[in-house]
Amino acid sequence: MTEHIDSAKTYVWVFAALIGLTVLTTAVSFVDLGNFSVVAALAIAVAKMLLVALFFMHVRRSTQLTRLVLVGALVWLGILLAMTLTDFATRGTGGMAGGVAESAGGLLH
Amino acid sequence: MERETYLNAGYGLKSWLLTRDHKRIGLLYLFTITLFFFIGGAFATLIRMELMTPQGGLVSSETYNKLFTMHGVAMIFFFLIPSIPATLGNFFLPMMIGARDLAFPRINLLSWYLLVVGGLFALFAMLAGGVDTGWTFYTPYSTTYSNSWVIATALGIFVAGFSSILTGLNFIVTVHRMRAPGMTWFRLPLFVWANYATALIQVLGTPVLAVTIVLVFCERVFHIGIFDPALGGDPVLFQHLFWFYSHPAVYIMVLPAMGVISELVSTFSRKPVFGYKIVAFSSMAIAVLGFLVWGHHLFVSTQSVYAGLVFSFLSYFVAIPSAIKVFNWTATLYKGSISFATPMLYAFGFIGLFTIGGLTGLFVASLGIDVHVTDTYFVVAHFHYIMVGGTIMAYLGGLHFWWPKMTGRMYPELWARLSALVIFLGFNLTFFPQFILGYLGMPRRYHVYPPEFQVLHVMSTAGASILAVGYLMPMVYLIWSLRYGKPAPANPWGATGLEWKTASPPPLHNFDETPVVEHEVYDYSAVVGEGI
Amino acid sequence: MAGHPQTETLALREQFNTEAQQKDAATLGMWIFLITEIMFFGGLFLAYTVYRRWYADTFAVASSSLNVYLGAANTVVLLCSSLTMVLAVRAAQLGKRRALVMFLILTLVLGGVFLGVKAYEWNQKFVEHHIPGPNFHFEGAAQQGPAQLFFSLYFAMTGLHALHMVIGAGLLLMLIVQAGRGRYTAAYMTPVDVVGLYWHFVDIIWIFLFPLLYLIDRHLGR
Amino acid sequence: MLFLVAVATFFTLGIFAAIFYFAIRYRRRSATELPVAQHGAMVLEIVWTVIPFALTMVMFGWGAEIFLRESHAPKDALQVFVVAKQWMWKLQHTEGKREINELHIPVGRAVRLTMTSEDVIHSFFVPAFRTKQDVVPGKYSTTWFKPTKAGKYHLFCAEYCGTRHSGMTGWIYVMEPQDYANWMRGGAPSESLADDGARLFKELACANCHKADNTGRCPSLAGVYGSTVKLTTGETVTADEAYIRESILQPNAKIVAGYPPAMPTFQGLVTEEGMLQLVEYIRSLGGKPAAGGAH
Repeated sequence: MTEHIDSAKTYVWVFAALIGLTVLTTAVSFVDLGNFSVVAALAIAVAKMLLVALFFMHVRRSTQLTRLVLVGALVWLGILLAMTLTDFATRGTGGMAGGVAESAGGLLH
Repeated sequence: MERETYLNAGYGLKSWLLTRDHKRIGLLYLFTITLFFFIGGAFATLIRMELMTPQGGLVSSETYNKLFTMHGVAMIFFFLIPSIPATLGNFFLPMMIGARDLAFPRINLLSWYLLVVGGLFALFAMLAGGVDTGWTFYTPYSTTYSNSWVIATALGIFVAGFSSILTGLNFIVTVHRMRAPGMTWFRLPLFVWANYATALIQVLGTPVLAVTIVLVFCERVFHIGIFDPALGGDPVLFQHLFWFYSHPAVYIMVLPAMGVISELVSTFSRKPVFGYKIVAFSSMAIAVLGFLVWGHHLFVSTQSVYAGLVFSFLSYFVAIPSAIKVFNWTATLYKGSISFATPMLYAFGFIGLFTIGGLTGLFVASLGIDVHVTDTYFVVAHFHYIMVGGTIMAYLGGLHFWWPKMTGRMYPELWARLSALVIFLGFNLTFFPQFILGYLGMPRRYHVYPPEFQVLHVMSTAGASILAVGYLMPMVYLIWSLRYGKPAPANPWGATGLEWKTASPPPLHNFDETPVVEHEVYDYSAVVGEGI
Repeated sequence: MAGHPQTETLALREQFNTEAQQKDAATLGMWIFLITEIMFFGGLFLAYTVYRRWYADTFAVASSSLNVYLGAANTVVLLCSSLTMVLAVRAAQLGKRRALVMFLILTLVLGGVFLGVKAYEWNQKFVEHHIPGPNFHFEGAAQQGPAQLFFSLYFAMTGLHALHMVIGAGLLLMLIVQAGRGRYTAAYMTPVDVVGLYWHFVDIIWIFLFPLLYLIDRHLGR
Repeated sequence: MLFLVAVATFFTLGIFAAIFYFAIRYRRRSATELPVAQHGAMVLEIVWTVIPFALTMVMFGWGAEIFLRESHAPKDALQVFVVAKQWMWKLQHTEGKREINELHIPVGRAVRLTMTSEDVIHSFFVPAFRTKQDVVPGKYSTTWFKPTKAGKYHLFCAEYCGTRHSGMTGWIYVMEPQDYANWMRGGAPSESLADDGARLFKELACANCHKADNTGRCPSLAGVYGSTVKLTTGETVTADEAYIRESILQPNAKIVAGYPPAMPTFQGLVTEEGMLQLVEYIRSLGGKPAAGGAH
């Protein structure tokens, strides 16, 4: 198995992109984009993750299996979040168990 | 001169405690989980004795609560989860794919040590005064109100969780990278498929349990509020996190059992498993779908109605691959050459009990019925049918099946058949009445109960005493066989797996030559005439 | 016994047939370990998502009390360490021992800087009574409970991340010693490769923690 | 239920019968016999995938239908408030009658429970009514039932709640309407729940700001219950039990549009029982019924 060795220049370019995105995401956070600011922050984070994974972690040149592992993990993370939110996002709608709104706080102390 | 085997390749404590041989580690696990099985069994005995009378005279309610908690913790985390994968899987998975060892032998040893350390934490908690939260550790009881050894127990489970993760990791890499030449994916025995699917669950699910335990720990020690309603936290979030692991954990326990049954049914009917690929894929389907259904533990927990509908709907999907397996096993028997050797008796027992356990699962998955039966003895009976009737039957079946290979000795067949029968009868007498109890409204985790439930409780206790005898019998005669059993041939059952191609007990590196696989899986024409 | 070496050499362990097989297994093993890490942090991300939805305003106010410039600077430090790490892997691939040692030391130093800044930030929280517990007090928020939830999640997430950094630093130290002894060659540098994967992964976790904790809704909080 | 039992029994017996029949019919007759290998049959696989799946979908639909029906209480339901704590049930009728570990209700009328817990999670379980609902600290959960036969029925706590979990039981007395009316009149005269709430409302000086004629600094509470309230954020919420509770404990979380965030928190000043009384008082001031998922 021969390995492809990336040039140092590639890495430095990727690094520069990562720094650029960091500056961008910090700057954007000061601008009021409404709900879109969450989307922007997460989209930039995903872009940075892809850069690190594809170049620094060599997913770009890795086997199909490694990619499957990575995608699988993200899908499972999605299951954890999405399926739990089927509960949390729909409380307070459609009936009595839902009458249990997310009333916060209590009187324990 | 004696042949060199993995058993006589080294003597002394050090050769065992520092071994990297997957076979020896498998035996270390066997020893450890047997210990925990009998500890958990002792708690169960006390529980059943206590429940003979409705007014609860034998132990105090505080003690009773600790008993069922520690029964659950010992049995689930330190017996059932490591049971088949870490003993039989550890021993036979590398052999079945024709490898010399797992991919990471040192990590394999580490995971045994982690189980032991976790077990010691749990034992410490038990001896120091016990823990009374239920094995489910529901907040805020576990984080704020319980005055028992929650942290020590939780730490034990946390550490044991990493043992489970590392075993899963090792299995996945081993199956991917260590197969012998010619051992294609569709020549893998179904036991390997099942353990592979299990390993996926271990790797994907257990970390969520780990982080949940970290949060419970922080909540209890620092009062950080994540699950505390007083600070705006939600106790139901804990239940989501907990069951995200703990429902798939049921499949960690039962999938390897299904793998064992596939081997047994095929070997003792001398036929390939009917619908091999379907059975293999159904294991994978269970591993995936098993992650989508955890909310069915939360139907009455104030989860939203919509989420209840979604989780109930998906729960029925996971029933299908299980049903497919049962149908395929039954079809395998058709026109087979069926032997009634002990492992096959256990396999019959498994199929019967698993069928009942699985079908009652349809009851609890149904929203309308679950409201009535959840948190009652119906649920208790249901999961004991799956875990005890299913997993332990398969575990014992597999242990008998592979015992000659592991030890080089045959067990006494007559005693073994008798024990299989006793266990089957004792099990049904113990747990079938509990379905009725639950339907009548007997809540679980009750120390005292209304007198009208007593008759069924006494039946259950009577069954449990028979069951206890049934479990002690193999313990005795298997140990007896180590010294007095007949020497076992390489392939006593006429089975087809690679593990039977090598001597009993196997040599240190499993095979004298790396095997090359030329036959399809379960090709009995290649082994005709072998076996006794 | 044919088919495998009788004694283990450093490079090839007895259960493997070829070095390629061994390297593949180690890499796959590390990737699968990283899956478990994703799921581990996933539980925290879930708790964060749930409570942020419930207490969006309080979270915004609490988030704004964090020092965004320190957070951004630390992100840059960590990205630098990822660069030096990947250059270390490259040096190992090329068999350049001195460059390998140098880049590993640089990575370690940058990791140390990150942890130092983190420790400074935590100390600030301590001074400001933003540590969850009985003495918690956050002036900016009407709801003390949810404000405490934010800081609980902040400490849980950054704390576990820092723990991973410490473990990573330990691994780097081990690599530096071994590399100094000339243990790694262009043909055998799997440990460097695998630790590299781990280090980049810890970087990725921070790439998400930074916006989630420091940035989202910053404009609302002022 | 019967359908499920029938399906389960059918499959259990079917599988058992098939195993027994095959095991005996095809038992091994010689040590060397080799049966013909059969590798599977796709048609068969599809059949035994599709049929069980169809059956389970029937089960799902039917169970879901019951569940949905159970999640909406009728509008005319009697209101009972329940506070659970280790290890007792405290129940209070709207008329003010209090009970501990006992609940008296008339036959033939729907009863809606609004429940909360003072400490850990409990679960209100009456096997005879096929009803069970967890009672969770920090929030209200609700359930309802309609007894059809007079008698005395078990009440259990079904969610493990600590040392005396199994002692947290009680009785539901379902009475003929006349007996119920007598029972309600008997005993010490009690103020209605709303009256209790009114007294508390005065004691806590709520009326200083929440003036009935809407001249106070805060919105009048008449007619608020069940109505849709517009917030400063532009969002709207339904003023149900949970919203009222939240507004008392965390007044600044959701502020009504047009009003300043002037209200102090009453966290720690109102017990769970007091909270239910206040909610009932506000409900008694009129407004649309929010009962039973009228959202």
